[in-house]
Amino acid sequence: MDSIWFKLLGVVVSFIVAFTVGMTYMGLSRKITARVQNRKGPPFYQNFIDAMKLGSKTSAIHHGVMQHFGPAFLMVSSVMSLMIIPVLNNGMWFSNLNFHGDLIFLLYIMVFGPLGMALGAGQTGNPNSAIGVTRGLSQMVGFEIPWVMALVALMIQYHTTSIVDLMNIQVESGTWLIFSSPFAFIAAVLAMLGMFRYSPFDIVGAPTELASGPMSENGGKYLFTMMSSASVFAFAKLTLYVDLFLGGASNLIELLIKTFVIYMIPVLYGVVSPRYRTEQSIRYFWGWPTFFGLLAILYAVFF
Amino acid sequence: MINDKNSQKIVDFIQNWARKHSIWVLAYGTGCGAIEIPPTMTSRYDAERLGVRGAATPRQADVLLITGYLTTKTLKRVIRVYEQMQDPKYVIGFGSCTINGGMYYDSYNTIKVLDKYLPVDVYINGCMPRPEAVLSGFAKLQELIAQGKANGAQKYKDNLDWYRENQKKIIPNWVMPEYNW
Amino acid sequence: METIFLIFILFLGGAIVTWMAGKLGNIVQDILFLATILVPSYLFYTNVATGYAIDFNVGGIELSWGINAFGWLFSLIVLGLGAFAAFYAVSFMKGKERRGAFYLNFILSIMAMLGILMSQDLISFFIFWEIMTWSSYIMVVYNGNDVQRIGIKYFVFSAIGAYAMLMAIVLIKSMTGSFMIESLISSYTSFSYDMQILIPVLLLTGFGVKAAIMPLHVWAPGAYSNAPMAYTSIFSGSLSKMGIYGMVIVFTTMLSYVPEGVWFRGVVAWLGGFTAVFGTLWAIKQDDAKKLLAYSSVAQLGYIIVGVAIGTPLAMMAGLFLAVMHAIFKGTLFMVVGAIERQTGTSNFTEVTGLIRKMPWTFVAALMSIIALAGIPPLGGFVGKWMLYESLITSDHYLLVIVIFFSSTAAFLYCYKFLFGFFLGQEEEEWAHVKEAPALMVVPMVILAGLTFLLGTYPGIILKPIANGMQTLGYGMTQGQLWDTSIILNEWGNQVVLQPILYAILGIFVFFVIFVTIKGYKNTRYVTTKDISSSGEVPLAHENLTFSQGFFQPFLRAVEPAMRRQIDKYYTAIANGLESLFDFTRRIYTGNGQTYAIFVIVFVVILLIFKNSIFG
Amino acid sequence: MDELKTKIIERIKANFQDATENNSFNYNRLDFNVNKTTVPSILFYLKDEMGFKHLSHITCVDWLEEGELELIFIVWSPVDKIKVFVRTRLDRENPVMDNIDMIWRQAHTYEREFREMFGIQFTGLEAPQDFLLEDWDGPPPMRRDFHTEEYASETFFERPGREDAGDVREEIIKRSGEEIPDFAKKYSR
Amino acid sequence: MVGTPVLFVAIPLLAAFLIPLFGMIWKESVRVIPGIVLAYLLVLAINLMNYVMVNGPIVEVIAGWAPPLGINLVFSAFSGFLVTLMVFLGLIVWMYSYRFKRNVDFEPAKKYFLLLMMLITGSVGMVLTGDIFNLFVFIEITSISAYALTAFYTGRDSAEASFKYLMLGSLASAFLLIAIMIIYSQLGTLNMADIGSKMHLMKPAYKIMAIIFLFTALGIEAEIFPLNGWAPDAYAEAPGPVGAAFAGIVVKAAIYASIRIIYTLFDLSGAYDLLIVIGMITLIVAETAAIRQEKLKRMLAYSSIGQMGLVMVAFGMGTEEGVFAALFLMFNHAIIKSLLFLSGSYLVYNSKDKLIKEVNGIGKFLPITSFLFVLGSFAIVGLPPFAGFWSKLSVLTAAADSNMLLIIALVLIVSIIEVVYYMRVVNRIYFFKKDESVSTQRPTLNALIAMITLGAIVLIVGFYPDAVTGFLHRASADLMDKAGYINDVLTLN
Repeated sequence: MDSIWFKLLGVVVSFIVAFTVGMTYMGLSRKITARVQNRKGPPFYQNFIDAMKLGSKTSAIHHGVMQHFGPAFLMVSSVMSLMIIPVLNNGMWFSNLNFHGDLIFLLYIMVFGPLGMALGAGQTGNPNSAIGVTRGLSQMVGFEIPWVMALVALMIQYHTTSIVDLMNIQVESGTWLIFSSPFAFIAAVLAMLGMFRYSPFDIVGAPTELASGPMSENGGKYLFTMMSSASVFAFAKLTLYVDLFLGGASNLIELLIKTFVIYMIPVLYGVVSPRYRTEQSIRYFWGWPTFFGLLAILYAVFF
Repeated sequence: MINDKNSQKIVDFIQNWARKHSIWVLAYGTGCGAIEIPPTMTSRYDAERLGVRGAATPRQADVLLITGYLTTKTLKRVIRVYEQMQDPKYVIGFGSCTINGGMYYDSYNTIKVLDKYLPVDVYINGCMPRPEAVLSGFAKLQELIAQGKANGAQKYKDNLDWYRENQKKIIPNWVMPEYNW
Repeated sequence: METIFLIFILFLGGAIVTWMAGKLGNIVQDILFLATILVPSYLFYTNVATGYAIDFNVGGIELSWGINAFGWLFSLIVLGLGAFAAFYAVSFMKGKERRGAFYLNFILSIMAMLGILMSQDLISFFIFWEIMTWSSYIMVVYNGNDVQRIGIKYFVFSAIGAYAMLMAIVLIKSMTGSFMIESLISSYTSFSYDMQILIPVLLLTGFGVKAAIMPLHVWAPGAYSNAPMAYTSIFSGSLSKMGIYGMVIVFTTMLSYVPEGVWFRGVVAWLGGFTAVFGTLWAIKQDDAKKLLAYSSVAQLGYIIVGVAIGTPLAMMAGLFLAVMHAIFKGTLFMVVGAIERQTGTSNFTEVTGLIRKMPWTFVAALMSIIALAGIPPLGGFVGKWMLYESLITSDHYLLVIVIFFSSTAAFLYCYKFLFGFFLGQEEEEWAHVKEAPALMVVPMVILAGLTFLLGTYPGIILKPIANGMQTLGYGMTQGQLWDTSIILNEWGNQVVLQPILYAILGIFVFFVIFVTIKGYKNTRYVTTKDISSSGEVPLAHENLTFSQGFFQPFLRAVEPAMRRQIDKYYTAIANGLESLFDFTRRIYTGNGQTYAIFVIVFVVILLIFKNSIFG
Repeated sequence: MDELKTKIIERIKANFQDATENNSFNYNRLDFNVNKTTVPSILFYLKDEMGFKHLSHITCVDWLEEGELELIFIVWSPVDKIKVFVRTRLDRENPVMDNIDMIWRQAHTYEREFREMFGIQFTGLEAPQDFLLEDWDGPPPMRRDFHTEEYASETFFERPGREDAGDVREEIIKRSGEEIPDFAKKYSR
Repeated sequence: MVGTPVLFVAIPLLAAFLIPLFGMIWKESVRVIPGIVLAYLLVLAINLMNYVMVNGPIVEVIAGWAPPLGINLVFSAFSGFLVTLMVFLGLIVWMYSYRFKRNVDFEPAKKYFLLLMMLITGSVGMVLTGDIFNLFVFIEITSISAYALTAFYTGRDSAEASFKYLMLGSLASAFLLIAIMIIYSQLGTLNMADIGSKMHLMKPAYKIMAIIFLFTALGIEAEIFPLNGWAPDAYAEAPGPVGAAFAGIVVKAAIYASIRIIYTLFDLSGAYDLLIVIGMITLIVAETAAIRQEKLKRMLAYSSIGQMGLVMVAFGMGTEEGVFAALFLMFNHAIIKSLLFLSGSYLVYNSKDKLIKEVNGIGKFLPITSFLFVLGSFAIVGLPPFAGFWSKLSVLTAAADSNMLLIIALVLIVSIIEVVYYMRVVNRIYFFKKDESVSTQRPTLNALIAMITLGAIVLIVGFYPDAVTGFLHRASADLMDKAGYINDVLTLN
């Protein structure tokens, strides 16, 4: 069981699962957006087609070595997050590396990718890329605050920083953390809106304003790598939310249901929202979400 | 890696299928044609169900949609944009201005025949073409892609000298980077 | 002769000889300079063991020099970084004016810092402290830019700190009858309550100035950015650590004996937290790389202060580990700026762009140090930050951890600005001539950058000396359980195992780099940064499209209320007010003989009137 | 209104001897012919002394037969609600005019356009050469002796069958056998 | 024992009168003779000092009249130390001013060295004398030569400064004479030791009157605020070496006299507090005034006043440590401030207004002089490892031992001000661009030697304070030992 090959298999399988699920979810979000806008919308597998098309582009350009590294950094971050986050409740399947790191490590691994991507975007020399990166980083500072507050609240409430421990606590006590620490959940979910960069927080890669920002010089295989990384990352984040607040999942079906429910929050919020400017979104995150984060910490300290 | 002819065929089929159903459009909104794009994309006609979607930059785009007359000044930019796109790439000429000059047939500053300068895969005629026409144009392009006939980029590559000559005739001050793929 | 004396005589003599040797030729001077740094360092590490001390007597005052394990840890920062910076400096100073003075003060600073670490009594501590202050002061004003403002500000704040310390020292002397640090520590609990409060306050003020803690930090940005970069790397890397060194001693010895220590720890930790936040915010605003790094130094020192002020074993380890890491990466970054400034003539982000293909090695060094600074695994900064957060959470400093986290996240902004500003973006004709820096400058930078990688994977290398040092300070053996060679652990038992993570990261990274690079390799073309999709426009060679003005403007707009007030302005207002007041006192001397005569008469009259109350 | 106009005419005439007015236009409009050397000063005077703050328009007429180009500056006084036309004639062969963009900044754009379209040189105009017509090397296209259609057919490719501007519908009908619907007939030429 | 204390007064006085005579024979002799005399005196002082350190004070009786009736000179560890210092500084000043500015010509040089010898006579006499009326006489000698030296550069400003000095000096003389009259009328004696032993017989009212007048009179000479109006002008307008002589010799003598009076003659408890308060005010006012000065020598003058205030504070502590600190300060101040005046004079040698901004960028042109000035600046603000640090440390330690927290804090705050104005000058010297219109003057060799000697002492004392602390401890013990002093003087014969 502990053999390295088994582990590697687990990594590959979880990657494939994450990729598939993430892609499907993103396709579904497009479909849902279309339905909300009274359109028929693309089929739910449209994202696979797009990815395939991008992968089958026969030429590509790059502006230097950092542009090669950028998508790779992004992918490293996504896959590492996936490996640190326990996918299922029992440690046997897809346990990957999740006994080797904790929540704070995860936080840093999660920002690793965007920063690497930012470097890649920087080397293209396209001013739009740099502008998009500055907006993205600024917005990240915004949503990290409630997000960290929620996590810290969980940590002090249960005296552990390990995700696995938090899941075990939920399994043992039978209550999900969404009920035992509701404010942390609210803060975390509000922060998640920014993390997914859907509307209204999509100024980073606004297509008409910034020509898609950081991605503006990337096409073909670079875009393909980014897209698949984004889907893996989305799945990883959703799994993390499920693990932290919804008691994890004991099998894949349960996981899919729970992640889909969580995923609907930013998607549905997004389709009915206009777009915030950067400083507006930062102020948004430092308003109510941070307040709930504070409440969560107080709740954790006093109860 | 895959040298076998039949397997190449299968790969081509799959790739063309993907390309056919995922058309990212860079709309070069010159002239009055640009106004026909929003209805095409939004809920009334919803081009997204065909996999047609806007692309923000030429690097990401598959199709260059030229929606009207091109002055010599804009032609330069259009050529630039086209050359920045990644293979495989297609051009759709939109409206009679791109076909024969349309109402600008005697303008001192507007080109009349687009396919002398860029390899147009599909022309959509009309002044202006309605969204239905646009959609049928896309459908035609999809058909061509599926058949592997939409090889404008290859044509451009093969006849680059001829295209360059035509382009340089009306753009004497040629300062663009080399097009070498 | 005692080796300790020999070390200092070599430093001092070497400094003066190097200073004088300018006439013998540059190469002789360079060799003398390097020898003066390296030979005593070698002697120190070979002949001076920890736990070694000698006593002697100067001017009727008992002095004692020696080194303990804690000082030895800091000596790594001082001499190690000093040696790298020395090699760098030799190349950096090529063809500059006043090399002699530079070398003299460089050596004196190193000597003074080593002296501080070796001082077992307060007087030699103070003497070396002041030598460090004025030698660094001369370096601050060395370039001659704006010296009356920046230099005087630095010296005034240093003097405030030093004199606060001196006041504490003389008070201690009058109470214990001795200048020994040991006697201070042993008799501290028997002091009166007032003194128990006053002495740590004074000492912390003294150390806080050098460590650039919040209200006393205003000198730092100007001073760091104004000194030659070869010196700033040790100025920010090592010299500021002397403040940390002192603070650690105050916290672990004196303040751990009295109940008020908890308050001190809390206040200083919060000050450190605010320092971190505001240092970061101001760093984001800077357009000059030197200023940016200077503010960033202030912010990073804030983390370190938080760590040492909290003072649980993990927090202390985190603080000390961060101190070592900060020395390495910030030293490297200042070297990078120096290299860029030397090659291009400016250090302003709005002017220099796109150096990545011209100075690749410098970029590698900068990239690795920046990743370490940002605290991103697998490089060294992460280990320190991880331990800091875990210690803050496990020791119930919940809001502080948010503050620190905010600062640390916001630090990504200036990290990116640094890399983007210099290395990325459009490649301009203006900088087409730029070449890579000389090998002597590049090699120290790259080696130091490599160290961040090594320490990020095997932090045990440096955590072991830290643990030894902490035992000297009175921590038990428990902190030994908080780390293994490559595993770090918090007090609840949660851990990060660095090696498999490192391997995983490297593996995935290589895999995808290969994927991205190899796939369709022949069809992947390099295009210049002028060939960008800018709405079909072709930027001309002289047109600079790099986005560098008002970087992070949206973020700054969002935090604008917090940055509206500057402490610096208040200090300036106070200084101006005092100068006007002094101008008033100057007018007492009117220059009129009659007035002076009246003064004499008035003086006599006053004495006569109050004679009973005065002499009564 | 009439007193106002008379007053303005008097003041202009008093200050600028070469100004001749032809006052045959509608009620709030004045019209002066001046020498081209007088134009900057009269415009300056109108703007600073008489409250004609607003430069409405600058336009140009090509008097091919007379061998002259006529520049017309139209200024407007928001207080008096009167607009003044200042006309001047330039030699067609060598049209040179003083630059007035220091009086109104927006004149800059007009002047760049005239430079390209009519070939009028404005002395001291600091602007890049290309404005609307990039890389133009033909004669100024807005002059009346410029033959647009000829130029276009020389320069640009033409689709065969589109040599004239005639109605192609008949041809299409013939080719495909379709009928033109009644409602569409009125649009055909 | 190779000589008697009386030689310290007699020889320079004689030399002063002989200088013009020998000058008629050999013109260079006006320069050479003072040097020989001072060198001899220095050797003599050191010898005597050695003797005193072993055998206790020497009391020299003039003309055979035993104290309390006769005039006596006391060469104790305290006064001997000061005498040695003064003579040494006299030698330095002589060496420095050998060919300084107007001294190149015969006529001014004659006057200059004559007056310098008179100045040294008077100051040394003030320190050595054991008789209060003689003290008056020596003060007059000192003052009159000082007035003349102040006005040595015959100009409007010099004359004005000299006149102010003269005016306040006359007041001082008047007060001193009044005080002497009061004491003599009450106790019938002029001998200090005798006065000290009989002080308890004096009526308190008279006692207080006497001490007020004495204190005021000596305070004028010792530059105490607010009695020091003459000082900035005199320092600024007198030749550079004379400034050094004032700071190192004249003021030291005056301080000695006032301290001797307070410590030995009177036993008023409030006097110590008065010293501290007045010293503190002097320190603060002088340093704050110094920061706004535009002329280099005026700045140095104010700094000098401030240091004297600090000396007063140290004396005012009344403990042996305080006295030790005060003596150490006096020693350091004499050396360092002389160094500053001497090197500072060359920094603004050719300038008319002696403005601070005229030293901009001069470090490149006068490297050694600038370096010595910077060394002096660093030393006087008390940066280790230079001499000034140890004296500042001893002052603070003494204050801490006397539990005077406020004093420590104030002294340190004022030190920061001191740092600011000295560092501004240092910055200007090295890190500013030189004004092309300012011409520089290279120091002569003898001036260089004089300055380097002082600089070497600064460094030696900085690195090895034991070189002087032994003497200082003896001297301070000697000053504190009032009974011993009286005993030594009165039981002679």
